[in-house]
Amino acid sequence: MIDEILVILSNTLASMVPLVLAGVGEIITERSGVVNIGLEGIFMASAFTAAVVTFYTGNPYLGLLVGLLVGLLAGTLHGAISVYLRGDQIIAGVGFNSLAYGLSLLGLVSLWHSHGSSPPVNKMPMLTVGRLSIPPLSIVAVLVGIIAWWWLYKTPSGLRLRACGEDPRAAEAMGVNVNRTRFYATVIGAGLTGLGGAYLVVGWIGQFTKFISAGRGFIALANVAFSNWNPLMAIVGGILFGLFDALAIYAPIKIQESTGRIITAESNLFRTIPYLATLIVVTLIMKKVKAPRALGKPYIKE
Amino acid sequence: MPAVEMEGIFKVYPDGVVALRGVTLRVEEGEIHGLLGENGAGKSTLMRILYGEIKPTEGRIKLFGREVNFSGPWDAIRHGVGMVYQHFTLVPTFTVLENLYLALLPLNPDITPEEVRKLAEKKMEETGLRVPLGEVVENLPIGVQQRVEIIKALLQNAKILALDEPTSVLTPIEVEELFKTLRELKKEGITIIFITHKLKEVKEITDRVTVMRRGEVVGTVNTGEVSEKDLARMMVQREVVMSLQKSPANPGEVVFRVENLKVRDEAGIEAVKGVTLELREGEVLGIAGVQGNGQRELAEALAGIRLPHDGRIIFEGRDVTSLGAAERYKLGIAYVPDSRKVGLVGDMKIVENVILTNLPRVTSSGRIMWDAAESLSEEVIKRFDVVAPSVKAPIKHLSGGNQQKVMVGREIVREPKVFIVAEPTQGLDIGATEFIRRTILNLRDSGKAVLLISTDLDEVLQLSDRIAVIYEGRIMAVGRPEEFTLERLGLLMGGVDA
Amino acid sequence: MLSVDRESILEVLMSLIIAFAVGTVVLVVLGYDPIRVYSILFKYGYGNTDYLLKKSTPLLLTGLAFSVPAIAGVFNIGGESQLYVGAITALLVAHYTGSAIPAVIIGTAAGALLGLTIAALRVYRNINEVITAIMLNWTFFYFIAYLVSAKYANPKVPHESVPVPPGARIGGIFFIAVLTALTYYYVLHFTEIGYKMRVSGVSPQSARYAGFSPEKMVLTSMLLGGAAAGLGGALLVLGATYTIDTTLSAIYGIGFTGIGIGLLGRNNPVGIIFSSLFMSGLIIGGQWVELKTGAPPELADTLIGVIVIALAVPYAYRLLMKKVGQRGSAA
Amino acid sequence: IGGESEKEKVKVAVLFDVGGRGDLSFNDMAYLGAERAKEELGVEVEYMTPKSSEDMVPLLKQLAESKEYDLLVLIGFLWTTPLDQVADQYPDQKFVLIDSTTGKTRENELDILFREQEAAALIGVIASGMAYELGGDTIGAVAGMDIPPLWKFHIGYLFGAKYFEMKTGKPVKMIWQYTGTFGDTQVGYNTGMQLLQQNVKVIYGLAGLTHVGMFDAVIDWNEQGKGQAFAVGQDASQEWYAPKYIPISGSKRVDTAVYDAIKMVVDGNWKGGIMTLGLKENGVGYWDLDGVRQFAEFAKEAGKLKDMTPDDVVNIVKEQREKYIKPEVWEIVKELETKIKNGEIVFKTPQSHDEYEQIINELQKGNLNAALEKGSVS
Ligand SMILES: Nc1ncnc2c1ncn2[C@@H]1O[C@H](COP(=O)(O)OP(=O)(O)OP(=O)(O)O)[C@@H](O)[C@H]1O
Ligand SMILES: Nc1ncnc2c1ncn2[C@@H]1O[C@H](COP(=O)(O)OP(=O)(O)OP(=O)(O)O)[C@@H](O)[C@H]1O
Ligand SMILES: [Mg+2]
Ligand SMILES: [Mg+2]
Repeated sequence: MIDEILVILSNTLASMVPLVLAGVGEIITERSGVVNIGLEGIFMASAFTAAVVTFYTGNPYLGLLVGLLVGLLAGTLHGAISVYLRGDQIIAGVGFNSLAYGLSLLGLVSLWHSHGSSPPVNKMPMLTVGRLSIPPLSIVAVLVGIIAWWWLYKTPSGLRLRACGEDPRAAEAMGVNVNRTRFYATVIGAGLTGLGGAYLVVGWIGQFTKFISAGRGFIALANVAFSNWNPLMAIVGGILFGLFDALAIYAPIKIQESTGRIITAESNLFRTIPYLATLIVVTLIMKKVKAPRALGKPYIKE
Repeated sequence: MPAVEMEGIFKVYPDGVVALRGVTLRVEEGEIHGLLGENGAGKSTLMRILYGEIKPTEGRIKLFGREVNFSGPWDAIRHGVGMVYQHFTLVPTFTVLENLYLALLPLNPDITPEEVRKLAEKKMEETGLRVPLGEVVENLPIGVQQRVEIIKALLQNAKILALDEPTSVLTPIEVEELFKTLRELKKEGITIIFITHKLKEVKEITDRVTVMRRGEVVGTVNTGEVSEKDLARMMVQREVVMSLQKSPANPGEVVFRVENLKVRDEAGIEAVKGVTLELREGEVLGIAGVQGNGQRELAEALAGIRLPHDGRIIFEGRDVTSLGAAERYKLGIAYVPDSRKVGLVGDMKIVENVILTNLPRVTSSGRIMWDAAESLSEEVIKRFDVVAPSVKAPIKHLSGGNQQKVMVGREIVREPKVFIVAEPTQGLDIGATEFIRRTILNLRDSGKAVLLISTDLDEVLQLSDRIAVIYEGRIMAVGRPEEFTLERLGLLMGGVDA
Repeated sequence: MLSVDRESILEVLMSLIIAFAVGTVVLVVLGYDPIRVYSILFKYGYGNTDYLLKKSTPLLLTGLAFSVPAIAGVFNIGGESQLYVGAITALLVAHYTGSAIPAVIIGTAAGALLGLTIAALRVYRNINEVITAIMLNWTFFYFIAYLVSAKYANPKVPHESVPVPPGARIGGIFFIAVLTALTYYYVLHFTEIGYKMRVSGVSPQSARYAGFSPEKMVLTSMLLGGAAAGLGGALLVLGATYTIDTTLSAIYGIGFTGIGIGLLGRNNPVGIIFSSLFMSGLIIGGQWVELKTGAPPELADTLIGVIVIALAVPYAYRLLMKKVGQRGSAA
Repeated sequence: IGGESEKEKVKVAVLFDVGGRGDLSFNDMAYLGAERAKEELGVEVEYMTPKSSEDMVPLLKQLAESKEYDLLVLIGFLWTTPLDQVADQYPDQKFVLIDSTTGKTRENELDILFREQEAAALIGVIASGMAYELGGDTIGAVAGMDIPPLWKFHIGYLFGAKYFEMKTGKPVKMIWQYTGTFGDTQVGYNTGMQLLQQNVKVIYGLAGLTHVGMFDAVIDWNEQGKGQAFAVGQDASQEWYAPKYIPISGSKRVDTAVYDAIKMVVDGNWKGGIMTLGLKENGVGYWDLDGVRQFAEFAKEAGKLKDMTPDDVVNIVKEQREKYIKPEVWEIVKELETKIKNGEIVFKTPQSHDEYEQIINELQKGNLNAALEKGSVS
């Protein structure tokens, strides 16, 4: 029994990392007033580059770093479009998802003549605490969440960043360079998402595949709303979803193991568990929505 | 040495509006310099340039003899320029303290919120301008928010302080306090630029005044050497009637009665605590009071936007307490809110704004008849002298005065029986002010009932046939204008029985 | 009132030109012959009218499903599941009644109901529509996969649902979609309810002042949006696929693509007719680019991505034109 | 011969499943077959991946109308109904449908099916044997979606396990998990972990890219010292991915099917109809060491084998097989194989989901004959 719980826990932690990293990253971005729905695309691009680098260097940490860099780069693109070029942030995000998917796959084909997956690459070793295996990045993700919270709510620069998302005109009048702040918030947010993308490869399954993000970018986006734009709650959201996800896998296996019952089409019903359960939890806990007021609106000075 | 020299300033907004055409402004160190002009004259634009928020298309700025080229407001702040905007620049969801902290950071990156609290408390002590530091700004009345703005600028150690229409939402007592503060600051050598539409204030507080018109400077004069009339003439280039001719009231039946009305605000706090009022045909009932004493909640409850939790509203003998706004509008109640942000949809066309409260007139079985809507808008434009390129122009491209005319006009063309209007002339120049006031009196003369809610005491005294003073959601006194002196009004508005 | 916005059409054209120019650069960098790729893309993408119109139909409708709520201030990322439920209910109704009309009606209603549910959760329970929609998308995906494989499988073709009976199959689905778009355009710009939705979207406080409830408009817009997606699902099964396979490949992804289409159409129903055709052509053509050039199918995704991003920044082009104009006049 | 061979080259279009290439199994195998045909038969091959099943009918029509292609190769069961809709309209266009059938016999249509049960049954026996060698009694499978080809795998695999049980008297437990996806590697990983935690010793991968994640789980499980467990691949030889932990893969020769179909056109001996490939035809089975070497070489060429040579892969696999698949198990395998090849026993192919579940339930109870259309085992 204990061992079962440990595996569920370890699966939970494994699933939670990208949702928390990207969720927290997106919270930072959105708190400054910019929406980036291109998380799925950032996952793809950074996962791919992380796989490439790790494959050729054998060093998963280098892969992680490159994933982070690619995330930052993606953020630079999105930041430039949405902040300086005043582009439509949603369109840009939708486009980026497609572009990143396409480019990663083209890269995959030209490097490994494969249309689906990279070769296996080295992974970061798991931490083991007793019989529990923990992906080291799960600790990082939790820390990132806490630090982000501290930054946004307890430091001057966090206050400034939030001011840009609430009322950019007022922020500007109080000496905040709105465009620059938003730009950097977008870059940092995307960087964290990139870290999450790299984790998918070097921290989790040890290879890149063409469906590696599998909708997780959107779940991370939902996690932002779940958290009510609070990084601490995003940690909770990521863990909850990860737990439900782990349970959805565990339940049918356990039922089959213990009762001998065969589960076929009903497996689809089990797959709905994480989504429905999350929705129910939200319904129970949500009170007042605290979305940034100026979210998604370009700031035009004159 | 002049503190501010702005020379040959041109400003063309991105959409091609030429706001300033070669303005030269010279403000001496340590003086209070008035800036006067009609709506759209370019005063705010000039100040935004001084504050580095926007860049001039052409022209030079010198502060204390040194040429400056601000990269943004923070740059201006560092150079000792402080600004109190007409539309507040506070982050509405932050607390007062957070806002002040944010404002002080560019000057001293190492400052802590605790230090800001101490500084603020000291400053409040010195100036008598009190603000609640722990409150979230958007929950504060506009008057208090303005005080926060002033405190903020003072805390930023501004050597040059520009105030864009700072008095429009303050009580006479507060205005006096502000003036005292300004004089105090002047003594300390701070240079003040003061924008207002109120000539009286110009006369009272400024040393010199620059008058602007259509993006150009008409002239700069020593305040002591000119009369209010002279200033008005400079400003609009024509004779102005300085006082309204008002015929005696001829009140008829009671059309609107409010009994023991209790209303809560957004936060669930009781903002109107049992108001009883009667309104007759052919009279103007003025409600005087400091912003945030329940006026908005009262007005919204009367209009049906907000449901009271106690009390009754009777219109023409019928209990309308439970009716929504749309239904009440249909019955003949009209309401002009105190904020154009609420009353108008900036991104929409003029015609789309005109029909906002006139939908029943321009729809038939759910369909909008745009022809009817357009001719209704033309009517508003014509009757109220709105300067607009076409009814299809976005309303945000109109000047504030013209926007206000649309907002008032579209209610009047409906010929309402009860006209509730809040702050009808806030921020309007004298021409527009005069026009709107005239309109209100005409309405009264045609037998309509008008409920005027205003923080501008001159306005209340000038227009009302009866005055009610509101304080913390209660009516302190009701009476004819003659029964109130400015002083008594001030005391009542401050909650002192007099 | 039917004012065709000249400037925004010009803007879109300009964006398109730049988009394809950027696309050309990308193709060259990746080592493909842009002329060949583009000529295949256009020849095949827009050459088969019948196919193009069919492909555009559900995309047009999910575009509306995104845009109509967007106008009222709701971010409907749930077109995906709204289309699913429209498809499955229409399919089942057609299967049991053998006729198309009730199937269309009920499919549309199912989508509308789901849209309404998302809106209701936002209005009455304060739950952000993004989270509800994303969670419901997956919930319905798996639920319908369950229904199709376990409850309503075709006994003859086990990997498919029961088919739409021949009597309930319909043609001309694109015209139904266009009609819907025009109706929505009419509703938005010529009716009271549409006007109220538009006001609520930009300024809920003005709506409240004018005496109508912006919350109701949120509900209404999601009802209309959901209905469009539901109709999209219904038309897709009744007019194109006649069945849903157990992998849901026929219905998956259309809602997401609809978001881009709605935005590219500048949230204008008439614009969306064009953007859906445009995008469908790219998608169709992309398949042929793979066939004819041997490029990986993802080349088309890359190109679509570049084009969409380039369409996101009309302001940049205005800036550019202005700069160019200035330099021209200075010289 | 000159005149004949100078004739225009045979041109073929291979139309993949919606998922397209990259699944390391089904679609990629089809590609291999077509590429071999290109090389060996000198045909021209073009590829296309439809975006959704909605695109299939119009694409088929347009391709057929173009008259450009001598053969259209349709990969995967999603093409079944679209093909059924258009085949009669283009009597001159040849179609080959891989892994499904329209149920109709047409002159211009060849349907090629596989008897996956036969391969899965052998894998079931082998997996059971390995599970005992690894000190357990439970085998498992990470399956993709609940679709007909997987039903057949399920039946065969369970049959194999029960057959092993019958022959050796050692009870075998089997846990079959549908993940609902062929593309989510992480779900595969987590599913793998959960199965391993339930003491599953050998996991059969039947979920495309999803089960590649399961491979990683198995690798981690072993390397983190949590226990010893193996994975089994399917379709292509996937041993190279982790030869130490994937000692064997089931085969499904989509490549041969595609190749053979093209060859029929090239050789001019095309014949429409329905064809099923099983152990006897070498259409399914398990990969021998030659196959393992071949795929290891492909991997090497693509730069996927980093520190190993194909020889290393083969050697490790060989060693592992020797160590964990005991001769007595091979005996059972061979025996079963013979019975199947002789046609002594023939598996049922379920025609509906209900029938599928029914067969599985019977098998679970130990009624092996419930899976058989013909013959019986005892
Ligand atoms: N952001 C802007 N874009 C375009 N035009 C603008 C903008 N802001 C102001 N204008 C125009 O510039 C002119 C000057 O406006 P400004 O706000 O400076 O006037 P003002 O003197 O402050 O008026 P008021 O007395 O009403 O405050 C007006 O014609 C106005 O319409
Ligand atoms: N995009 C725009 N194009 C043209 N004019 C604009 C634009 N945005 C704002 N304006 C005008 O700029 C002026 C300044 O804006 P502001 O909001 O300060 O109004 P205002 O005229 O000063 O009125 P008030 O005194 O009531 O604030 C207004 O006259 C407004 O109509
Ligand atoms: Mg102004
Ligand atoms: Mg003004």
